[in-house]
Amino acid sequence: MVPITTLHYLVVAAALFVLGVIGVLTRRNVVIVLMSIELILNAVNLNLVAFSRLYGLHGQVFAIFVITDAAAEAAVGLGILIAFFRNKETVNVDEVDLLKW
Amino acid sequence: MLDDVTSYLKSDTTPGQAGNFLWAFIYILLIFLGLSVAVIAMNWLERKILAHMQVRLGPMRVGPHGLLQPIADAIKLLIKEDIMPSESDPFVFWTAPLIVVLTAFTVFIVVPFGPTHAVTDMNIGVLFMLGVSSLSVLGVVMAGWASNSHYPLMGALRSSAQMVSYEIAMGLAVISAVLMTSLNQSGTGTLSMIGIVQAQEAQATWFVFKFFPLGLIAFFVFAVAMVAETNRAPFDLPEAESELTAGFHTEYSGFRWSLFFLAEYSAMIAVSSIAVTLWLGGWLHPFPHWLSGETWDLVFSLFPGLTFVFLAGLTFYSVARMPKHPYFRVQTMGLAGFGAVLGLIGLALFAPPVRDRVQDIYWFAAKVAGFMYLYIWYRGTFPRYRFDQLMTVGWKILLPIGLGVLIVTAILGVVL
Amino acid sequence: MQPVATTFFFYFLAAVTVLSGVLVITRRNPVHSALALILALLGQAGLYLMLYAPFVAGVQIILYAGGIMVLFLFVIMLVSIEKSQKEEQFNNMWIVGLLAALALGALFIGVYVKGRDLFAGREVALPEQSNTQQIAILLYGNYMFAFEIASLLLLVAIIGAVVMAKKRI
Amino acid sequence: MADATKNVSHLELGDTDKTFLDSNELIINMGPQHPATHGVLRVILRLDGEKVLGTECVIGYLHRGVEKIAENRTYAMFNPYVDRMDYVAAVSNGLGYCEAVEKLLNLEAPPRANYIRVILTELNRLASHMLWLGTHALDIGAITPLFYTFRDREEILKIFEKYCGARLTTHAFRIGGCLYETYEGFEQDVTKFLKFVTPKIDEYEELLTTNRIWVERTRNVGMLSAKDCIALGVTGPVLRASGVKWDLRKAQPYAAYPDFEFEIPTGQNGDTYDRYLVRMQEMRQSLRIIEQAVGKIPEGPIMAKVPKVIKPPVGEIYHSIEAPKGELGYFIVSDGSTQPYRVRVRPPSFVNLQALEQMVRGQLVADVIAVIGTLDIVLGEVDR
Repeated sequence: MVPITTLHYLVVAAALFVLGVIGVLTRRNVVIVLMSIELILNAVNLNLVAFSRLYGLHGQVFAIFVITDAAAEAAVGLGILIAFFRNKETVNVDEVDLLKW
Repeated sequence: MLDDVTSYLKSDTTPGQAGNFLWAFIYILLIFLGLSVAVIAMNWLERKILAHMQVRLGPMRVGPHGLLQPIADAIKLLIKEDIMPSESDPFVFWTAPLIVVLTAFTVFIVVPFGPTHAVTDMNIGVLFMLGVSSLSVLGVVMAGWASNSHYPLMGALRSSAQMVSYEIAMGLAVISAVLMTSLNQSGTGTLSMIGIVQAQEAQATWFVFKFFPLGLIAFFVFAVAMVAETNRAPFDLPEAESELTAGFHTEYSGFRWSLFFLAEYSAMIAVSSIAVTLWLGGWLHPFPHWLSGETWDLVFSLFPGLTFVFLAGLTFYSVARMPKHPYFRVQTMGLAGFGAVLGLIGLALFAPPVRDRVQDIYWFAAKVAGFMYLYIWYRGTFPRYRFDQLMTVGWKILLPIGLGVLIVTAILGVVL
Repeated sequence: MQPVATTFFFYFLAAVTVLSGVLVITRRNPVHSALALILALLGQAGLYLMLYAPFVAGVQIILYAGGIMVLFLFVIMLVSIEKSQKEEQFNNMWIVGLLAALALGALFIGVYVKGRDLFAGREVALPEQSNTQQIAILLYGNYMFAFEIASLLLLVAIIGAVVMAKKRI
Repeated sequence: MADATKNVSHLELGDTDKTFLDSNELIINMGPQHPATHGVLRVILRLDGEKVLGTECVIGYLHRGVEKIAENRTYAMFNPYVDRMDYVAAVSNGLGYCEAVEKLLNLEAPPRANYIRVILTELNRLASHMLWLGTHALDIGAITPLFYTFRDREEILKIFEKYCGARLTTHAFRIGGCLYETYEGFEQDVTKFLKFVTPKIDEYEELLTTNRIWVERTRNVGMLSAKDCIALGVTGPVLRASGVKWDLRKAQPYAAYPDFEFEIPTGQNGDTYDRYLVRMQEMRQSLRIIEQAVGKIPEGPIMAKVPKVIKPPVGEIYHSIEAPKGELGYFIVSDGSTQPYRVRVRPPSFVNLQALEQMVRGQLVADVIAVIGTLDIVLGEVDR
């Protein structure tokens, strides 16, 4: 069997990234769009951790920072979502077409 | 195959570390069985102890002194109709109890019952335990949401808020214990469960008594937070029966409900194991450094056998006190048989090869049992907190205390 | 600990992760999506473990699966999902989005095919036993400033989330 | 989840027909099958998260038409029915009714009967308060007091059983006095019980009074000012806990109460904790009354001269006594026949329950439970 190399992990990460991008670009539900963004961030993380096997632990440290970022993003994003839902009673991104109301 | 069996028995690592699949599997089975037995025993003991605290007898009918009651309950739960609310989300409703029970059991992979008695020893053991046990929130939230009913929803919201906020205090207390492992030496701190106990052995003190009273305070914070984490009295708001009927599992019945029950008790055992490992010296017997030497080792290794023989004696005393009416003949015989089994186990535990291997597990289990008794005791004596008070306790009392202990521990660790 | 059956576990975890990822973006019910995402995250934590990054794996479980996803579930429970479930799930330009994403995927494939040899055989064995210590040293040494900024970012995020979600401040 | 509100729109609790998050309102049906509503009370709660915006009590699940039944029964025949109203304090109910009819007939029970009445009524007050304490503590989450109080209440019920053969719905008194003479050893039994129960009350207090969680759960919960109490007609321990020194046993003495010394415990804040303390004190005062009464039960007849057929003169009468839960009044209109023309009962629980809305608005769900417990309602009495 082929030994598992870094490339294998990169392919998985790329697949996740593409899935995330598809989710962001095609879905209308904000919650699922936010989840797709999480997928993208995770793909990046996987890349970073995979590369840390080549270049030392810095990648893992970066992954931790990315997770921190993801937490902040989720909190603010979901906060915006709740505010939006309260005003519009919908969770469709298509309806978010005003900067102010 | 045979090689696998013997090689582990002689080794001094856990089967997971040695890559010994066979023994790892055996340990998983043993833990699963042991947990199930422990939960059944805990069920009976809780009802009995609580009953005696409340001047009543508790289960007395099914088997002598109600010993078969948990089994009768289990059978009842298994053959009970499994109701699923028609408006519920079937998939989520179905998976929620599975998630809860899986997380509750998975945690036990890293619990060290002895220096070699664990499925594996991860070097992120504590982190793994906290992380996996935090996953059970998901199951609770899903159960509450999928039931599509108000009481479960409120129970789930309360429960998740409570578990997420107490996790922080818990984490801080855990970190201060982890910091203690690396003191007096440079950079040898560890997150491994076995490593933590070994550090206590090496530093000749349980971490409760380390930097007195810092260790004690951290232990106290953890002991409070762990009760809240497992949703037990006085923090049992998510399933407060006088307010929310049964909280997030109101709509569950039969087998699925029993999964929640199983998960609750295994989670109690799991957090108690963390507490025992981090602060109470894990598998070490009391005062491992004052009372060392061959004589003391012998004395302590006799404890498991003595306990079982004592229990057998207690059982035979009960047999003697059974009413002499023919109606009770079967019960008396059953109780005597139970006592005989306990006595035999006790005698087997006196055998030298067995007692050396079992001793670690015995001390660990004994300490955990102490915590289990505390849980029951709390339930018997405390009223229930209100939700805002619960949050106050979590965020305004435990969190600052935990932070303070953490900081002081870190400073002391550098200074000393 | 020497890894056992690496190949099998890699393919298994990769399959779990990617399939769950597919489920995330195709499910109608956001709760099911969230559950799939949790599964993907757990699979990824397994992949981290295989990459000798136990600490990141632990953080992934405790923060992502146990923290962020609970937040997601919370919000999904608060917003009405029944209405959104009945609506059209994909936006008008979904075909464009899909094509763009696929083009991106093709780009990745191209790059990887071309640079395949760059990676092979260069893996260094990382010290797994002291992984946590190493990360801590980096985090509180080299990346001290970034660490502080991250904490500040979290503080801002807390305030932002409160401001956004609270009805009356 | 959001559509869960759509099923309850007929309740007309304001405009709730919005999405769950936008209106932030959640309607919860507490009861009639709920462990903490003390029977079949149904409270519809309008919630904002955990905060109570409003309540609506739906009562009547236990309505048996007691007042209507009275119109088709003779005065003596109706007597047992009143026991079924507040079944926890059946003796007090009987006392109130018997005294009301006696007043209507213009006769008085002999002193010995009055003493027996006082002893039994006070025992019943103890029993009622014990049951209240147990269930109240259970609602707040302390399970153990329930078993302690039930253990001790059992002794009271045993005395009742020995005296009149019934434990709960005793029908102990008759119009004009008592039917039964005290049994052999009645006084010893009561004295023994007093000795037994005094330390037990200390035990309850030990479990709860200084318990931090108990104090936090009850202090400043369900506040009711004296003014509100009077405006709402609230009586009994709830009124006294708000600082109003009003006890019918002192204010309008009946039976043998003028002969005894006792105090009216009052609170200051009118919160749940004060009500708890007041009731605990009342239990001790009851013991004091029983202690005084039991030593000096006068000799003599136990029944006044009551005609075989009770035919009160035309007229109306209102008589009220201090039942364990508050002022229990009977308004009886007689048309001169053997049956009352109308009997109207003023049940303390029913009137006290009115205060629920006032007490829980703006508080949390858990407080609703505490407040229902502290009001000490018995649904048999609320619905009649």
